[in-house]
Amino acid sequence: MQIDKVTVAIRPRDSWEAVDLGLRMNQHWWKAIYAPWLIVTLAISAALFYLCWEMQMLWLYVLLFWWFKPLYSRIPLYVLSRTVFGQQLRTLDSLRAVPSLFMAAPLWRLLFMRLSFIRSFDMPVVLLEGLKGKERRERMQVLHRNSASTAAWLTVSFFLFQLLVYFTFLLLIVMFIPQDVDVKQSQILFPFTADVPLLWRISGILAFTLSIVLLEPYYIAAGFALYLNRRTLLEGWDIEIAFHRMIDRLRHSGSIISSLLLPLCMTITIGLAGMTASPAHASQAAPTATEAKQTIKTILQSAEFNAKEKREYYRQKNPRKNDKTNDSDFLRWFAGVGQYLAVVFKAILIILVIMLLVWLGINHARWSGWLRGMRPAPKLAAPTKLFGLDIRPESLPTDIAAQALKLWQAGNARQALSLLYRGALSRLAAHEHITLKESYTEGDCLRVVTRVVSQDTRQYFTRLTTAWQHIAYAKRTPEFADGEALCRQFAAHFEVAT
Amino acid sequence: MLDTYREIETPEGVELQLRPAGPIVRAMAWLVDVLLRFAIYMVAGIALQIFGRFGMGMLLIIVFLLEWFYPVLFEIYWRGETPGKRWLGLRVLNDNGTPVSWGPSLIRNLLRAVDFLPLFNGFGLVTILFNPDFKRLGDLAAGTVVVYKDKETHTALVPETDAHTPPIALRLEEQRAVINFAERSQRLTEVRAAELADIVAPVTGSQGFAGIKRLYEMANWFLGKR
Amino acid sequence: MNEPTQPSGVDKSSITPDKLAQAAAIANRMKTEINKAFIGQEQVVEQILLALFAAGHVLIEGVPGLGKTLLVRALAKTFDGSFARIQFTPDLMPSDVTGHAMYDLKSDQFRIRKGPVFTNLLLADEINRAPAKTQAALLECMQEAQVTIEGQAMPLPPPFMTLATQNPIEQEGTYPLPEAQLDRFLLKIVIGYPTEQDEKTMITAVTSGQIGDTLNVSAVNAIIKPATISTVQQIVSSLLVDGRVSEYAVRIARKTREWPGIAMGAGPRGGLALIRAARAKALLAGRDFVTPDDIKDVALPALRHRISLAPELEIEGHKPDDILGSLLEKVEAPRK
Amino acid sequence: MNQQDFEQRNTPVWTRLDEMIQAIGKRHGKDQRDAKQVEFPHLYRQVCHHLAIARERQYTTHLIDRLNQLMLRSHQYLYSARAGNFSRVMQFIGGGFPALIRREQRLFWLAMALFVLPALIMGLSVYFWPEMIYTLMDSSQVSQFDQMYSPSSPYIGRERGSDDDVLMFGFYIYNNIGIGFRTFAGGMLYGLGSIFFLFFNGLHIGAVAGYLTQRGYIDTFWPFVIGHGAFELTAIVFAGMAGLKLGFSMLAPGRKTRLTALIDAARVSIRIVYGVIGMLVIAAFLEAFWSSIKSFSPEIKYIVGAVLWSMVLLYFIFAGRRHAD
Repeated sequence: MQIDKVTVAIRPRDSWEAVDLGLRMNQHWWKAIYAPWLIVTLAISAALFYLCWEMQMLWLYVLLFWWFKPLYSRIPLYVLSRTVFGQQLRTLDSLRAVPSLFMAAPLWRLLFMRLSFIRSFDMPVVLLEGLKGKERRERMQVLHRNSASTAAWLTVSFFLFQLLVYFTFLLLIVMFIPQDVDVKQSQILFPFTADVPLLWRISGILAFTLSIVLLEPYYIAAGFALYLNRRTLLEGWDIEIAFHRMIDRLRHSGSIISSLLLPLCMTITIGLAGMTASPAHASQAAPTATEAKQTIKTILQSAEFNAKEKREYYRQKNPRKNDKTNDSDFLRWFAGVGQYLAVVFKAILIILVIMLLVWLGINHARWSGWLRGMRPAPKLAAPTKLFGLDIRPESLPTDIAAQALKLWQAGNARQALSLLYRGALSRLAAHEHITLKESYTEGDCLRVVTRVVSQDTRQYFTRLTTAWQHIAYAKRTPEFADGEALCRQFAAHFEVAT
Repeated sequence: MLDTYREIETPEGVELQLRPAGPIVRAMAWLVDVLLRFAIYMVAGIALQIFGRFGMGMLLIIVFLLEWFYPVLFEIYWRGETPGKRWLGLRVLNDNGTPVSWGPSLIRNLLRAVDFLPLFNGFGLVTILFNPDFKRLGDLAAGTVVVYKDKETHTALVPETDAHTPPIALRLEEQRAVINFAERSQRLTEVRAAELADIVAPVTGSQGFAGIKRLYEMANWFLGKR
Repeated sequence: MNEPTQPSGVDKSSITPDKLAQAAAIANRMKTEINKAFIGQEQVVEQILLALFAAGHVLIEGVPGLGKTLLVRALAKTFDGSFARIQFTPDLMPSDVTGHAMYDLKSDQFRIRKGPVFTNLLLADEINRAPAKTQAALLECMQEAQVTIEGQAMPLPPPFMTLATQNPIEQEGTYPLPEAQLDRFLLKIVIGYPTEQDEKTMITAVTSGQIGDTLNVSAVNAIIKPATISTVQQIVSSLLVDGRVSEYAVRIARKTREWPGIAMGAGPRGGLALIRAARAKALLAGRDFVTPDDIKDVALPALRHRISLAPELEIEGHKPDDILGSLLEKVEAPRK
Repeated sequence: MNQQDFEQRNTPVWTRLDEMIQAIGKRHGKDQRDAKQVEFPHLYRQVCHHLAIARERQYTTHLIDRLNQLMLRSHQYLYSARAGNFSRVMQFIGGGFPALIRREQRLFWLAMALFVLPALIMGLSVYFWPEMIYTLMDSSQVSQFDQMYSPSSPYIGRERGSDDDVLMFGFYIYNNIGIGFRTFAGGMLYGLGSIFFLFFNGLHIGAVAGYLTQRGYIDTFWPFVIGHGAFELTAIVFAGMAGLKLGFSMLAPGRKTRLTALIDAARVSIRIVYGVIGMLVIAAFLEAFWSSIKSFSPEIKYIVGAVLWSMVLLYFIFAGRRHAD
């Protein structure tokens, strides 16, 4: 387990961000964590339940399952401490480790640890570093220095979360229970006493167990992440990783002569077999240059390292007191004012509404336009020309269809079709707000148009395009009847809004 | 590398790193907002009580507006912060890193009604715990994310020494590591600092405390003191 | 897209509507047949057929393993044509392609030994691996449709079409074709990876009842004789092109020369290629005249190998297709 | 160019941008038009460019960090929310809203059915079997309704004070719009919440109407509800419809991922909700200040009610017919 193989991003973080990272770890490795966790906790839960059931004391189950939580929460911690350092754990491996995990710390500590407010943060120290007695106390002191308060808040938060998730589950389960079960109001949320109907008691126990099973690994992971972060801060893990990477890169690119290399396989072992004392204690590099050390000392004594941080915050000096007046006449007077204000308020509201209506009346023209669906101002100016065809509405006769029919009947087929095609595009550009570019060929137009118009119009426009293409590029006139039909049907598709 | 960062590229091709905020801070921010609103109701209630029924009517309107629109208006006009979020250094952003806009803000705050079920944000909490970006249902539907605000730039506090050119060109992240070291070494134990400096002895060419000093000099150089 | 329309009214060209309809039917059946074997690349198949009917040659680009050989074999089978494949290597000599004269001791005579180029479809694999001389020999065959050995000109059997492939990935140790030579190809076709669904279909089609990955073209039916292809080619070349349509093609080609992102634009052959390919496209659509749409549709394959991008665009990873796409957006479609 | 030259040359740009950000920031976003002016985006893009150069040339981390921070901060302002402009709001009211409802017709009819059918069935059954009402309410609630609408009750026939009106206005705003919002939000539970609210509200309204009609309180009840009902009932159906849209997007996301389908659906639904808010405010206004007036005869109330209903219907059927979006 080398620190280089760490699979989470190591960097000094704010405490809460570290907690978030922990939650993220639990989400990410949920399979590896929850598989052994579920097997063990559910087995224990079943055994406890059976025991308490036999003893006719179901409430005891709640207490015991909660009390022994620190014991089985060693499983997620174990899994995490391996996975974070790149070791792949199978469920079976984790399960095999369970007995030794349970033995790892004396049981009496449970009683003591149970009430600790920073349980999840201390657990890694106790279980993974394997220090004892005074050494451990000192170590904990160092670690606690600026993480303990977050760790405590973490515990409080998770206690509340636990409660919340328990209620959530309980209410979800209870939804499926027939309503006529007689439960007192006071017992709805904590249905563990003997006078509650059995179904409710069991739902309560189920919700309670599930909430613990779901949340405890999150809590443990958060504490573990907090612990990692603290050590990162204390020992500069991120710097170490970056330095190792730098040297690796340089060595591969041949920038440094390998004979210069010192043995670089610094590893940090962290595991149950006993944590080698943290690298900070493993002093091997004797000070080589006392002079350099002196320099550093002087530097560190210089001003910028003794700068004190100044934080400003506001704090209430003298809580203001509400001066209460208990004059009933005074109050009555206010009530009268209230009456008066209500009239004013109501009047203002009504006047506003009337003004709105008047405004609408005045701007009647704009409104009716909107209501009929014409935009007050189109976002883009409609294109005026399309492959040389003038499609501005002004350039077209008002009654396109009639004009085209006249041309067609006069034998002016090309002009007739051109007029129809132009007219159709012009209407589409103006009303459907499609953008037609100069570079569009007939096929492009067809594609754009089919997206916005109805099935019927699409068919019509396809026919029109084909006819237009024939006359434009093959000088071939469609059958007389077809052309006439095109002219006559034009109105039905494009003359709706004028 | 597992991280809480969420990376986003802006249209200008620059990467943004968002740091989604987890359930605990968000719960605290929510609580602050709730308490604040509650305080307002109390004050308004007492003040309006004397106006009788008119006062009650006004109070109801105030309660309605605050319950539903307090977060929306703050998020829009304070660029993603409500008082609670500001207190805890959080802010709401659209998924693409831009400040939350009207539609999404309204969506996420109306859907709070579902997150709140069945009791005090139960559904919201469970969703947050399952979502990698710590989003509640409202955030999912609105396409928003609650993140930690970026801290103000801090100028690196590196021990003043002579600057010294590094013997080899180092990459950006490597330069950062050196500067980080220089900044933080005084908070590490001396032995540990020397240990870290020894790792890069092939670059600095010296060991132990001399190595530390060389790293300081390099850091100064990287910081532009040339 | 345009619906196939029956030409009506007076026909000024020599082809009768009947013949045209037949030719279009043949073309489309060939398309269907090839698609049976070469799954999921309908666009590629269509472009190859365009080139075939326009009597042009194609340059194919695509990473290995996308079934180029299969495609060519399927195509050959549809018209019962012959097929040959040459793997171009650095030591390939011109005579290995064209053939050479050989002294026959028995008959005391020179005998001409015909090279692999004497075929209907020639697949020239990784053409950029052969030295320039060999490439030139092939290109000459393509251009002239005949081979000269020992001063004796020998025509290649019609139809003759070359499908040269270029491997886009490795460029080391290759002799890229110079721009002037690339110009000889009517179209450049890019074969991409098939979609997931198509890939699945392809794999089932290949693996069912087949041992190994021998190319399976048994599903493809022969529809016509090689001679018919020549007839269709003739019909295609006589399709009507309105003056304004050809102007449009010319406008596109000219625009490539002044477009800012293009270092070298298409030569006069570019405009011609557009029209040739567009004619074939019109045939596939069952039309006897060319519309601006046909031109636009074939613009990418017909032009993408005829332009070279400005170096800075190339560095930024732009593709000729992107540039041509935005260029087409700016060229006005025919007027009036 | 070495770093010092680079910094020297570009520092004016950076300080200018920094100043602009601070100037905008001080106004707390009330007026961000400055940010949309030409200069700001231009400066911003320039800094992005500088940042890219600084990274490329491996300038010092300090400089890169500084530029990065500057860029991040201006990014927030440049892409900040635009205040909804007046003409867009007007366009929405003028045609966008009804067009939107019509585009989502199928959902509308579904929500409508979920609301109206229970109301009708419950209404009729209570009308014929009055005791059915006790399946929904207990006797104290029922007698409350009795009291409120009984022609013999002391409340009827007496004009209400303005302060009562304001109180009720506040209550309707608080209660009814809240119900509308919850009906929408319930859609997030795969549509179940919306269905529940629609169904339950339908039952309840149907039961009350059926019961009061059966008791013969026709002239006190119907004139009261007819006016604001036009807005209130339709708005509840719309809210349910917006919720159902959310629900459907999760049940049948089509070719999108469930999440993108949800986000897309939410964008549309929220526009419906805008309309719902507007309608419920109108409804609350009418209910508090018009419906409660006792001095008009029921006939006038019915006529006004009919006018309001037809206005609503015509608006949603015809307004913005050819609206593009």
